[in-house]
Amino acid sequence: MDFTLTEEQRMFADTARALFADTVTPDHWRRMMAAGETRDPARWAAIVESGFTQILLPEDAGGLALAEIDFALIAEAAGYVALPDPLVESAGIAAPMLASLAPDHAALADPAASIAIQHPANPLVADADSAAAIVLHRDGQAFVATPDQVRLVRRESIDPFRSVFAVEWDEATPLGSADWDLALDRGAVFAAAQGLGLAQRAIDMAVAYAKERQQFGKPIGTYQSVKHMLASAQVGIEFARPVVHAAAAQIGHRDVFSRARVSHAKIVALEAADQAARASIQVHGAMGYSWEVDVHLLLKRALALTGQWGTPAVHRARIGERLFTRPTGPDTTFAREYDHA
Amino acid sequence: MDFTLTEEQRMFADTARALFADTVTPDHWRRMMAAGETRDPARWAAIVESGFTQILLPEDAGGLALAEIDFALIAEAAGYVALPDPLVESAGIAAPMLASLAPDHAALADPAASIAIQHPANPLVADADSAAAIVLHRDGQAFVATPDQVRLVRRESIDPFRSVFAVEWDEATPLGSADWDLALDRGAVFAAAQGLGLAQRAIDMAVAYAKERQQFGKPIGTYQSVKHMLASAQVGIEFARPVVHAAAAQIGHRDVFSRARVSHAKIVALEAADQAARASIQVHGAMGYSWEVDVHLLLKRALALTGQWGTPAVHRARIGERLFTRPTGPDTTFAREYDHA
Amino acid sequence: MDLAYTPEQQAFRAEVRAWLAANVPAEPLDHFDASREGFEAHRRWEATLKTGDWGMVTWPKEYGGRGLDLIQWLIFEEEYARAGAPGRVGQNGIFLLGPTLIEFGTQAQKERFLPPMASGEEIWAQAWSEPQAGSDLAGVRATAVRDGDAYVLNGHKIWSSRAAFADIAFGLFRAPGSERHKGLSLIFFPLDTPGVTVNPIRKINGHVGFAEIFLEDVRVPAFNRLGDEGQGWHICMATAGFERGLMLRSPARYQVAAAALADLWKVRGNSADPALEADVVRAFMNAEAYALSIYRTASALIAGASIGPEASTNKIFWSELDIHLHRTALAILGPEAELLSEPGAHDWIDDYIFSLAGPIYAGSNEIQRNIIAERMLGLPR
Amino acid sequence: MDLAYTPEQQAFRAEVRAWLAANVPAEPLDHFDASREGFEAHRRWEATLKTGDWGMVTWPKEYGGRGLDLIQWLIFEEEYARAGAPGRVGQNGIFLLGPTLIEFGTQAQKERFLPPMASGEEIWAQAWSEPQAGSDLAGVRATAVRDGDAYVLNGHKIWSSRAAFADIAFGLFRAPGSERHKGLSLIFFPLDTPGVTVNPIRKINGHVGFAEIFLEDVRVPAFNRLGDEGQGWHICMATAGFERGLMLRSPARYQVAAAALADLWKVRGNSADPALEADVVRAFMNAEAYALSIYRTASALIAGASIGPEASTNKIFWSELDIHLHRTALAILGPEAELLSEPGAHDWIDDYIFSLAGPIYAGSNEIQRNIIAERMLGLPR
Repeated sequence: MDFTLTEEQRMFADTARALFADTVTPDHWRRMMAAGETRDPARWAAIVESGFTQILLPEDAGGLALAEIDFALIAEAAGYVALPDPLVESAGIAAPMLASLAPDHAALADPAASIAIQHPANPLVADADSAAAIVLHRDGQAFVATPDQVRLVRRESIDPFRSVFAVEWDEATPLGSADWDLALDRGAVFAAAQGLGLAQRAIDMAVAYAKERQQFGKPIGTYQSVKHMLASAQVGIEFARPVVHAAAAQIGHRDVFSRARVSHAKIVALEAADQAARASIQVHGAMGYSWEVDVHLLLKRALALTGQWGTPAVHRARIGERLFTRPTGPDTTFAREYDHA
Repeated sequence: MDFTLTEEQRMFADTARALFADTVTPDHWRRMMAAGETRDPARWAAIVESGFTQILLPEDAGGLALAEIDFALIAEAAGYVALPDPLVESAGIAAPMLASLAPDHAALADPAASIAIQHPANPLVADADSAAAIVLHRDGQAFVATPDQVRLVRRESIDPFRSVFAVEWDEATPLGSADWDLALDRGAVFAAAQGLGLAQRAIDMAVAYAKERQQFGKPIGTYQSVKHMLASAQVGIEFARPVVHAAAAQIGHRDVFSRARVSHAKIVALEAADQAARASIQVHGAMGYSWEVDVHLLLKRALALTGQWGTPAVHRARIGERLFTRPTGPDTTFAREYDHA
Repeated sequence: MDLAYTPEQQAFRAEVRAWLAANVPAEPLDHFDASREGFEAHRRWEATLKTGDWGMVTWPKEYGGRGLDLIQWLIFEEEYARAGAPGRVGQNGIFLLGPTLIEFGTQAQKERFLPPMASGEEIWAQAWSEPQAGSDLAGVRATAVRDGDAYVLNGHKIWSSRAAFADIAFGLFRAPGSERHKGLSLIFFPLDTPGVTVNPIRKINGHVGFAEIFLEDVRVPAFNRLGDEGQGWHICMATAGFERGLMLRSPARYQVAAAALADLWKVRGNSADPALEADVVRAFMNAEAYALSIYRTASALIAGASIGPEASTNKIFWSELDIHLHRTALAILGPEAELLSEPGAHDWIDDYIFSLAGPIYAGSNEIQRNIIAERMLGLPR
Repeated sequence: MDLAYTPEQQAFRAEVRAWLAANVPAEPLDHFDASREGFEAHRRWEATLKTGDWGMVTWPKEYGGRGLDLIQWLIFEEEYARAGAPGRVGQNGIFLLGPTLIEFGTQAQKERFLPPMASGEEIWAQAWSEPQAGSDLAGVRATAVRDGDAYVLNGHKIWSSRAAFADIAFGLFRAPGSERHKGLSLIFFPLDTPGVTVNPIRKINGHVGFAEIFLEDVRVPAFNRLGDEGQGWHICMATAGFERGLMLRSPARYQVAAAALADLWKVRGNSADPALEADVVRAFMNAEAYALSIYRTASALIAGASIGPEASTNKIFWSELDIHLHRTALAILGPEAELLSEPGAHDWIDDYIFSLAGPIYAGSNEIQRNIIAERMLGLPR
C-alpha cells in the first residue's frame, strides 16, 4: 500500500506543466478566440515532441505503454491551462481504443495525428474535423472513418475552444466489438483530472487578484467572505484529488469497485472545478464577468466536461450499484471484485 | 389585493408575544426541563384567559370564529418561545376538527381543556396524556376518546418539551367521516408559523451573543463569517414569512393551489428554522453546544416539527402536483381552482 | 389581508394582455447588448410601448405614465413577462434613475428628462463604478468642477451597462479634495458630449453589455445635477434601494422561467436524473416566494411604509434563485447543456451565464450580507 | 503508487479482526460521558486492549505500543470501527497529547506518562479553552508561577472534554505579565490536586461531556511542563495539527456510518423520499474520499513528508460530511427522526446532535478556513 507518486510520474507532470505554461498563456487564449481557432499547430508539435500523444499506446504501436495514472497527471496539467487542443481525448481515449482494435491503423503510426471518438455517452464528437481518424460507434460495434467519409455538422459550444460535431455516416470500416465501458472510464477519469487542474487555476487566479485588488482601503483578500469562499473551494480540490488518482490507478481492475471510483472522481472533480470557477468569478467581481479576464474559460470548460463522458446522474448510478450490491465498510476501500467473488 | 395584516391581527399577535415573553422565559424552560415537565398550569391559565384556545372555534361553540391567518400569528409567537404547552395542536387543529364533527362535545365547552389529535401523517400523538379528549383516526373515520379509554405508550423525543405517545385503542366514540386533509393543512401551516418564530429567536439570540462575545480583541459579530451566516439565515426567514401568511390566508380555498402553498410554507419555514438554529449554535461556539444555552431547544423543536404534519417529501409532492398539472406563470400566483375550471 | 384581485385589477390585466397580444413582435429581437441593430430595435419597441402609454405605468400622466399603483405595475410586469415581450433597454432610466428623479428632481428636470425616458427617445446608461471603486462605491475619484452654469467632468468610469450604445449616462462625481461619502454629486452627461470616450467591454457571453467611459474636461450644464451639490451619496443610496428592491427585478421573469423549466422537465425529465424533480419544484417555489414577497412589499408601500435595508434580502434571494433555476435546467439538459440554443429555443446556457452576474452587480451579495447584518440585525461594523 | 495491501498488511488485519472478535463486549457500554459507570467501563475496556498491546499501535514498544506504521494504524482503526468496539475514552491522551509527548517530551516524561496513557490507567482531559479564549486561544489568562521545583497554577478553564471523570489534564498557562503567544507553557495537572475544582457541563444531548475547571494555587511539579518554558504555543500548534489531521478522526468511523446509512436506505428507502438516494450515495462518496485522503497523507508521512496547514482541510471535510450523513438519515426516518433510539438500534438522532459539535471544537471551521486561506493560499491576514 503506497499512495505516493513515483519520481518518474512527478517528472512527467512537471514537463507537462512547463510545456503548457509556455505555450498556453492568456495571450494565446485571446489570440485564438479572436481568430476563432481551437488548435495551435506550433503547440501541437511541441506536445507531440514531448511524447504525450503516445503515453498510453502499446510498445508495438510505438507507444510508451504507460498507465492511466501517468496520463492523468498530464490531463490535470492540461486542465490547468484549459488546453484547447485535443490531446486528452485523442491520446487518452481514442488512440488506445483504436490501438486495441486495429493496431496497424495508419493514424497510429503518425504521432502527430489526432484521433477523434464517437461514444454513446456523448451526443457529439469533439475535434472530428481535424482528426486523422474518427472511431465510430453503432450498436456496440466500432468502426473507423476519416472526416471526409462522414458528414460533420458543427454545433456551437459555450466553450470557445471546443469544436464539436454531430457525425452522420452510413458506411465506415468495421472494427468489431469494442470495450466502450473502458473508453467511458478513461474519458471520465481524464475529464476528472482536467477538472482538478481547472479548479486549481481558478483559485490561483482569484488569489492573485484578491491580493492586488483594493476596496475600502485594503486588499479584498483580507475579507473573510473572500477567504472562506476560496478556502471552501480548495477543500473541494483536496478531497477530489486522491479520488482521481486512485481511480486512475485502479482503472485496470475493470470491476464494479473501480468503476464506482472512476464515477466518484468524475463527479467530485468537476464539482470542484465548477465551485472554484464560480468562486473565482465572484471574487473577480465585474472583472470576472467580463470577457477580458479569462476565468470564464475555466467555467465553460468545467461546464462542458460535466456533461461529457457520463453525466453526474449516470455516474451516481454506477456508485449506487457498488454501494447497494457489494460489501461496504472500512475494509472495502481498496476492494476488488475477485476479493469477494 | 392587499397583503397587509389588519390592525386587529397585529394586536392579537402583540398580545401573544407579550404573554409568552412573560411566561416562557429561559428560567421557565430550565425549571421545566429539570422537573421533566411539558406543561405549566399557570401559563396555560393565562393562555386560556387570553382567548387563544377559542380563536378558531365557531361562535356557537363559544369561539371567536376567526381565521387561520389570525391563529398563525399566535403560532409564530409560540414558536419564538418554543412554547412547551399544547396550544397550537389543541386549539389550531384538534379543537376545530372536533367542533366540526361534534360541536356539543364536552371538551369544547371548557376553554381550559386541551384536545389531542391522531393523524395519519404523524406516527405518534402529542400531549395525549393530559388531553380532555383525543380525536382518533381509523380508515378515514374519526373517533373520540378520553386518555383512560386508550393505551398510551410514551416515546422519548429529542425535544424535551414534546410529550408524544403511541396510541393503541379498540373502541372509541365514532364521529363519522372527517376532513383529514384540512387537519393536515392546518397542522402544516401552523408548524410553518412556529418555524418562523423559532428561526427569528435563534437569530436574535445569536445576534445578542455576537455583540457581547469578544475574540481577538473585538466582538465576534464584527467578523464577516458571523455576519454572513446570520444574514443568510435572515434571508431564509424573509422569504418564508410571506408564503406562510399567504398559505394561512388561502387555506380555506382547499384546492390544489392552496394546498401547494401550505406545503411550500411548511417546507421553507422549517428549513429557515433549521438553518437559523444551526447558525446560532455555530455562532455560540462551545456555548451553543452546551445544555446551558437554550438555543438547542429551538433546534430540537424545528427538527421535530419538520417531520410532523407531512414530511418535506410529502409536501414537495403536493407542490409538484400543482406545478405539473395546473397552469403556471406570473398570472397564477393567486390562482384558485375554480378560476381554471 | 385579501389575496384576490379586484374586478378593476382583473380588467386592467385583460387590457394589458390584449394590447401586448396585438403588439409584441412575433420574432424575438436581437439582444440590445449584442449589436447596435439590436439596441435600436429595442428603442423602436419602447416607442411602440409609448403609443399605448405603457412606458412606465406608475409615473404621473404628465411624464408619460398612467399614475397607477404598484399592484397594477406588478400586473403589468406579469403580463409583459408572460407575453415574452422584449427586454427593457431603458431599464437604467425607467427602473433606477426615474424613481429617484421623481423624488429628488426639480419640476424642470422632471419635464426635461422623464418623458423621453418613458418613450425610449433617450436611453440611459449607468456610470456607478470606477476601476478602484466597485463594492467600495464611496471610493469614486471622478471630479466635477463648477464653472459658472456648468460642471467640468473628469475621470474614468467602468462597467457602465448600456453605455456602448446609450444616449446619456448618470454617475457620481466629487468636488476636488473631498473624500469618501462627502462632496459627491449625481450628474448626468450625454455620451456624445465632447471629451467623452466610450470603450465597449464584452461580457463573458460575448455581448458588449458594459463599457468604460473616459471623461476629459466634459462640460455639462449645472441643470444636469440631481439634488443639491454634495448630496450625491444620499441620492445614490435611494437609487440603490430601488435597484435592490422591487424595481429592477420584478418577479414575473422568474415565474416565467420557472414555468419554462417545468415544461423542460415534462419533456426531458424521463431521460434525466429523477433527483432533479426536487430542484424543478424548488425553482418554482423560489419564484413564487419572491413574487409573494414583492406583493407584500408593494402592499406595504401602498399603505405608507418605506423600503429599508430589507431590500438587500431581495437582491440575495433573486440572484441565488436565478442561478439555481438555470443550473437545474443545465443539469436536465445533461450532455447538451454546453450547446448554444438553436434559433427560437429557450437559451438556457446563455441565461445561466447571465445569472452569474446577479451576485456581482448592483452591490455584490457580500456587500448585501454586510448591510443585512449591520442594518437589519444590528451587528457591529 | 500501489493501492493493494501487502500480504503482511493482510495478515495484520486478520490478527486484529480475530482479536477484536474474541474480545469486544457483546453489549454496548454506557457512553463514557453519560456517567461515571460508563466512564469506568471504558477504562476497563482500555485495560483489556492493553492485554493485546492494542493501546496505540504506532507507539514504540517500550511505551506500550507496537512500533507499527501509519498504514497499519489505519488498518487497526478500520477493524476497530468495523467491530463496533467501544469509543476510546483515552482519546485526548492517545491521539492528541501522546504524539506531542513523543516529539517534545524528555525520556523521563515519556516513561512516566505514556505507558499509563496507552493502558487507560491514567485518562486525560484537555484543558485548552477559557471563558475568554475559545477560537482566540492565545487569549488564555491562566497563570503558572515557578516556585522552586514546582509551578503554582491559577485560572479558569472551560469546555474541557472528559474532565468530569478523568484523572489528569493538560493545558496552557502563561507567565504573569506575558501576552498573547509568548510566555505560554504546556503543563499537566492531576485533577485531584488540591485547589482543582471540576464542575461538569452538560452537552446538548444531556451528557456531561465537558467541564469547567477552576484552579486556585494548584501546585504541580515542574516535571509536568512539556517542552521549554514559554514554548507552549509552538507545542500546542503541533498538537492541534494532530487534532485536525489524521489522528483525531480516523476515516473508518465515517465508513461504518455510511454503510449503516446504506443499510437504513435499503430497509426504509421504499417509503422515503426517492431524492434521498443521491444523499445516501453522497455520504458514501464523502466517507470514501476522506479515507483515500488519509491513506494518501499516511503514505506521504511514511515517505518523509510532514503535515502542514492542509490539516485544516481535513477538519472541515470530516465535520461537514458527518453532519450531512446524519441529516440524510434523519430525512429518511422522516416523522420518526425526533425519537431517541430503542435500545440496540443505531442512534441516528443522538449522533446527529453530536455531529453538530464538529464545526465548533478543535478550532472552529471559521478558524480553519482562515488558516487555509492564509497559510495554504497565501491570502493576506
